[in-house]
Amino acid sequence: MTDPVLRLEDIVKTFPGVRALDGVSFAVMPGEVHALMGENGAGKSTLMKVLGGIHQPDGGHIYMGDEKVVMAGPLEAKAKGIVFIHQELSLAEELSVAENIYLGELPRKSLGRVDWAKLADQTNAILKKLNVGFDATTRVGDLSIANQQMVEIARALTVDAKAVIFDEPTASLTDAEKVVLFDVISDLRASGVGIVYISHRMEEIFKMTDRISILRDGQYQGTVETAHTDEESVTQMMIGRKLDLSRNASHHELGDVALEVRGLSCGKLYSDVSFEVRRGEVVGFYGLVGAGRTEIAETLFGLRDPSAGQILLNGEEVRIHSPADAIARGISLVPEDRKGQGLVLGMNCRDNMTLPQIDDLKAGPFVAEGAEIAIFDQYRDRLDIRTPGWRQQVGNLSGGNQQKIVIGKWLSMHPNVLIVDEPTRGIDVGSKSEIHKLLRELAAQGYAVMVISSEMPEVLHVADRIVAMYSGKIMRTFTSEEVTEDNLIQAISGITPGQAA
Amino acid sequence: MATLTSQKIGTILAKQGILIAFVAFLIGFTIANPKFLTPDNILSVVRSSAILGVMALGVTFVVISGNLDLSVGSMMSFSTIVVLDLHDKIGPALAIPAMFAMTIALGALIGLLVGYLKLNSLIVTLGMLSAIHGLTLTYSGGKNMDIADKEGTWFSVFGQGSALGIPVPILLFIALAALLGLVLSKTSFGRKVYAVGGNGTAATFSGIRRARTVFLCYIMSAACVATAGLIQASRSLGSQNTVGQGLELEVLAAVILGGASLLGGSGTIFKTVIGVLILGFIQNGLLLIGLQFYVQFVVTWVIIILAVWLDIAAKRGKLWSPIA
Amino acid sequence: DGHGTMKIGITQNNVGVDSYQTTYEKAFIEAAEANDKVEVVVLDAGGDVARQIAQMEDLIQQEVDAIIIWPTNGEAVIPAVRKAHQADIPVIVTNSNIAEAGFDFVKSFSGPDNVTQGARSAEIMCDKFKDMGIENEAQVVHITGQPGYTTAIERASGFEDRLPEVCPNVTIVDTQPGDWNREKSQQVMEAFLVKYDDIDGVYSGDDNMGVGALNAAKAAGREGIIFVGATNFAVGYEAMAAGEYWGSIYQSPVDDAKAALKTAIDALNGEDLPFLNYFDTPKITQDNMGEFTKPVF
Amino acid sequence: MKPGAFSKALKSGAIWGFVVLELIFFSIAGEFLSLSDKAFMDWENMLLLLKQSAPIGIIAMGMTIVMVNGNIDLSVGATFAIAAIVLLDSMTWPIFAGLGDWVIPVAWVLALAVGTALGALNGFIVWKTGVDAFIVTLGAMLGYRGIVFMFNGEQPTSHLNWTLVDFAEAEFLGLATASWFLLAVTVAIWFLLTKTVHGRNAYAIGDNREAAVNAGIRVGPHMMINFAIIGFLAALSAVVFYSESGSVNPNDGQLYELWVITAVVLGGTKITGGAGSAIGTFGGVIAIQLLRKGLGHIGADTSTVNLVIGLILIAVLILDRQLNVKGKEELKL
Ligand SMILES: Nc1ncnc2c1ncn2[C@@H]1O[C@H](COP(=O)(O)OP(=O)(O)OP(=O)(O)O)[C@@H](O)[C@H]1O
Ligand SMILES: Nc1ncnc2c1ncn2[C@@H]1O[C@H](COP(=O)(O)OP(=O)(O)OP(=O)(O)O)[C@@H](O)[C@H]1O
Ligand SMILES: [Mg+2]
Ligand SMILES: [Mg+2]
Repeated sequence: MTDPVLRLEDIVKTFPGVRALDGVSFAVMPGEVHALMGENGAGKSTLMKVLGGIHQPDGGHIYMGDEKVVMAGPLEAKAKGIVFIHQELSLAEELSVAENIYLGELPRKSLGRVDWAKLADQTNAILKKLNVGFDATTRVGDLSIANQQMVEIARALTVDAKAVIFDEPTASLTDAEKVVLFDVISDLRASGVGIVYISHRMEEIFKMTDRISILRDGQYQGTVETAHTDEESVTQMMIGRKLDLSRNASHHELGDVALEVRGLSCGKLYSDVSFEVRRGEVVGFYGLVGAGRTEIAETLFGLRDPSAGQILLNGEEVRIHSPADAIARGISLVPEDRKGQGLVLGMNCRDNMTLPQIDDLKAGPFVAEGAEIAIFDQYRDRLDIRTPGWRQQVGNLSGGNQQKIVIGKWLSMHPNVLIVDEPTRGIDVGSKSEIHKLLRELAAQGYAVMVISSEMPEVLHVADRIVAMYSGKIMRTFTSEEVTEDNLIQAISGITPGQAA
Repeated sequence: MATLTSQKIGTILAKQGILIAFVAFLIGFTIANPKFLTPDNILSVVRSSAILGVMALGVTFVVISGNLDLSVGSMMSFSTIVVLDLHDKIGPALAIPAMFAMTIALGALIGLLVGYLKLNSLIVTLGMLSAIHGLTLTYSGGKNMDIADKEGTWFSVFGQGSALGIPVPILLFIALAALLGLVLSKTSFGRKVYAVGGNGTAATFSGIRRARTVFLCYIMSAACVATAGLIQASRSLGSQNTVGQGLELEVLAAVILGGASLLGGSGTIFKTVIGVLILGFIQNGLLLIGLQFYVQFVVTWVIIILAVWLDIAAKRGKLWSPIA
Repeated sequence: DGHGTMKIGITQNNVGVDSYQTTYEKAFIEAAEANDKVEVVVLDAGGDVARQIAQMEDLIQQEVDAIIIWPTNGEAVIPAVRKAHQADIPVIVTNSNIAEAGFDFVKSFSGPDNVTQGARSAEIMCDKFKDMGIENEAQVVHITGQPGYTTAIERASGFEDRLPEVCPNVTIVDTQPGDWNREKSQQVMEAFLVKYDDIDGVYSGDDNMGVGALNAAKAAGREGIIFVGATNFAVGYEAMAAGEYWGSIYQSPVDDAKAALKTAIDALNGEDLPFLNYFDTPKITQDNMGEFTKPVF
Repeated sequence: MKPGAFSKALKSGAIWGFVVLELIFFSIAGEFLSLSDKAFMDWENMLLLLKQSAPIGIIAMGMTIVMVNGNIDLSVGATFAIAAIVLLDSMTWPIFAGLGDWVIPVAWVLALAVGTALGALNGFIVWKTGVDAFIVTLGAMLGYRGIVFMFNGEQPTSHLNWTLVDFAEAEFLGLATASWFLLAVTVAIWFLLTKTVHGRNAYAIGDNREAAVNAGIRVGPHMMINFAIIGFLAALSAVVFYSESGSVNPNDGQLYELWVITAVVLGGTKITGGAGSAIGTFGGVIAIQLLRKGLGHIGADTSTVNLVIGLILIAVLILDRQLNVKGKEELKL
């Protein structure tokens, strides 16, 4: 047996009030794809940040080969051949794709000049491999989130890495880019690089990885060979119980049309979009990058002015000028970018959760803090949010728990129309099925729910009907009876069906 | 258990770093000159800090909402000149509300530009600094403004009067601080200010009317400035056009000393008050020690950096910055 | 300019900063308007040397007939004054003089003698102490103008040099700047009052600051302090009338401005001018204030 | 042309459009209001404009890189004054007595070294303490000013060296010495920002500091270098200016920071960092100087000048905003 490229031994890391890692050991072999799994807040990202030199451990050691090393900072980790693809995008939006990919190591000429020619050549070579639709000079801020994620991934290919860490790389990718990512990983594996792969998506884990290590509440639970285990037992190790993954087939009576959209257009973003959502119904929106689903949601939420078409709520035409307007009319939107749009990271959990209804929670002239805490407690329990208490700053929560705060925030508004955009991005399996169940329940209670998702299993799982979009247009609307993976892919691929193969 | 208490002490230190620094200064100055901590001196420092302090209260709102207000100094000159001028023309009872209305109108203009038109607040208020100065000069014709009958007006009560042995400026400062402290920490408006400053986009996505919130912050700032102008005018019953010149940076320094981040989203009224007092006591303390004014400059430099540094060092639990 | 009109440019020090300078600017413009042989370009350097030098260059470029300068810095403007001189434009210095190195390039100086003013203030104070019989023990605090201003510097040195000559046993216990600002001066005085139990006299670089100091003393209930200032402002005059403020130096910005304009016109008319055109700035105290009209600023 | 390239050009062109507007306005208004028989747009006058832009302009170039970097420097005015004092005073030091006019380059180097060191000190504090640059330099603005006063009390520091004055007043190819320095510094900073690795990293740090840290850029030293650059340029500005004027008041350079920042922001540099250009800053500097000059040309009085400059600043921002509206599709935030 070969030696591991990388070994972590008894790593301990505490934050004020949280023991994030409690004596975790972990090793990666060359040419191995090693999955790291655990619930939201289990400590996966923290472990990798220790490895990447971003956090200093309070105890334990790191070995590369036989050598004991100290990762004093990201620079040092990089110099030792560790490439870290972060869970959160880590990009300079004003700079070009090429400059971002080679951030920190731009090729130099005399006088400290950037060697632009070399930079463009190297970048284009990588982009070609990644088969993306943008080029080296594109401004990163102009890319969609999915494409920005691809820029992050491209960084793995810039250096001769010994180990590459992917922290939830697929959370914002659609299927087409995932295929490319998996190709990249296969190439890296073939050249003997050790890979750490963090994801909450079981199908990827079982498709891609060789071994799986599992964390629970900062404690190491063990490592298993992927080939010798199954989803159920991995889940059991992660959450300590079995999970009921059966489709919630409860079909309830649909009510009146709550939301109807007729011929809605917004410039070049999408055009002539018509659909309706009834009370008690979950409508899924599925499509590729840039299909325009987010923009429809933003229009319904008063964040964009439509250039044509009508929006009808309960059969009555409305003009929605602002999110405040939308909220007053009973619309809620769980946005796709939790850090940018969903949360005030410097604020505590409770304040974030009650933000949209703060004007209604009154005790005399003041905010009714008791009522706020009650709301927070209710949704913390319901969504299983892991936090030391409501006073914790949201910025200190793990990615998945942050997402749950956003969902809780909008559920607590009891909307008539609930729009969720990528609701389970970065959410662990246990909570994910919890959220799916919740969405179904909400529908059963008479909410009209729109689910925008780039995960096919998700839309198939929760939606009563699925709207397939391609490039700003609705291609087809499926009922749950007629939809299959194949015809869905056909529909969202528009005129290039080969791409998603 | 031991670790728990030491951790607790650590958090307390982190939260109150600025307060501790303040107490340290007080002790230091008292040792240097025992007159420093006499009731007379304390009252005199707090009273002369009251003008700066009242302005800082309003600017705290602006800064928490993620903006700056560099126009407060020249706006204060404006309100002082205006109220003194109107005092003799229409009498104090009308002059005061008229001055408040005019000052708040200026604040509304800034609020419109920064809030609704989303212009950069640094430049807008820099422009207003200059424009309001021009306005004041035009209004007064460049002359000092003095009340004709200084003995016979009740107008002097805001700056010179006292109740229960406490000067009115101090009472006004305390009352406003208490009121605005409650507004900021306990009302939904205050919560919105923090949200808008912390992440304006997320606040908008949460249905908060960001422009309106910013607008209201500037209105509050202008109202505070008008109050400061009132105290100022009443204190000396006469004034020159430049009375508030340069105060904008002192106000900002006080707010920052109190730990408000210029990025927005953090800060409290209580800490701003501490920041104001620190500045006031440093100036006074150094004067009492008898240092030249320029030595005061240097000392203030060191103290500002030390105080803010210790404050954030306590928060991050490390003295040295993690910047590589 | 064959039509007989004279184009005269002026670059002032810092007009917005106090009412002396603003009144000066107004009086200057009025005097020029009253004279239809004269057209003026009125500029303000805002206290910034670089801007003043740029304004000198602009005036030279605009080919004015004469330039009046109120220097922000008596030395730094010399090369710019030399440029005007080389362009055959006569330069008149107003209010505070430039350094000797530049005298060759200047036609004439018109203004008050600030050193003498400081000295006169010292004399006023000393005389009063002698009247009171405390000339051997009196303690004085000194509040100066904006640091760096020539006027502030000259008055301060005039005062501090003269006082020991006339009252050798009076001590100046402390000096701090009041920045020409009434409020600032009031704060400085408040601290002085805490620090020193015995203050007999306050000299401030102008009456505006003097009144600030007076306000502080009144608020603290300290009586019997002799306040002496300079540049008699209306507030100072009133305080004198009320018997709270002892004396000052009578200096009118209107006279200052008119004198500067007249000097420039005389120079252009080719008249013989003394190099130093001081206009008189007499002492004014509670005793003789009846001889003076109340200042307009 | 790539999509967005046109609007981008329009955006960076906003300040130049404004410069042209000013020229037209003052030319026409000058015809009616000015005493001068000379046109505002006289060639000589424009050359003078360039020269007069130098003191603010040279510092503004340094401010551009510091602000692109995501920082700000409020202490430049005081650094400017300290460097001036060192320049003028060192020429009189007895140890240099034997040097004759060779003392001039020595004094220059000393002044530049001191400016660089003061800038670096700010940078070092920002780096090591993690205190925000706004606060560090707000403090330094006071502290450095205090040092200026400590040097010579309230007295100006003067040394008129006519050789030096003649050099500073000299013209080469029709341009004054100061203009050459301004142009050279502009080109140097443009080169630094657009062509070098250091410059590109400056954008990256200003845009997303955490990402830069994650990418292994040594953010601390990088920022310190930029503060040293602005310190150097503040000193250079002083060196160029005081060579010609020979005396420094202790409060010289006050408010320069505000003018400089205004010029930089007018020139399109983002106050939050990550975007900006030397050429834009150059436009901003010219626009401000033109405004001052033009208002003088048409004889506006002090209160009007203050009022107009303030309102124009705001007007330019509004104009810039209008040019940048992406259209109705834009997300309403
Ligand atoms: N900077 C920090 N300060 C305080 N607590 C932190 C900090 N970073 C992480 N934590 C806490 O450490 C724990 C582990 O977080 P981590 O981000 O490693 O989880 P994760 O396993 O990556 O979860 P997810 O799947 O949601 O990304 C969480 O409880 C989190 O709240
Ligand atoms: N190929 C592309 N190149 C550059 N920008 C793109 C491209 N495709 C889309 N965009 C930008 O991305 C945004 C839409 O992408 P986005 O991925 O959010 O759409 P979506 O249909 O909502 O997809 P999803 O919600 O699954 O992410 C638009 O603002 C568009 O300008
Ligand atoms: Mg994570
Ligand atoms: Mg989307």
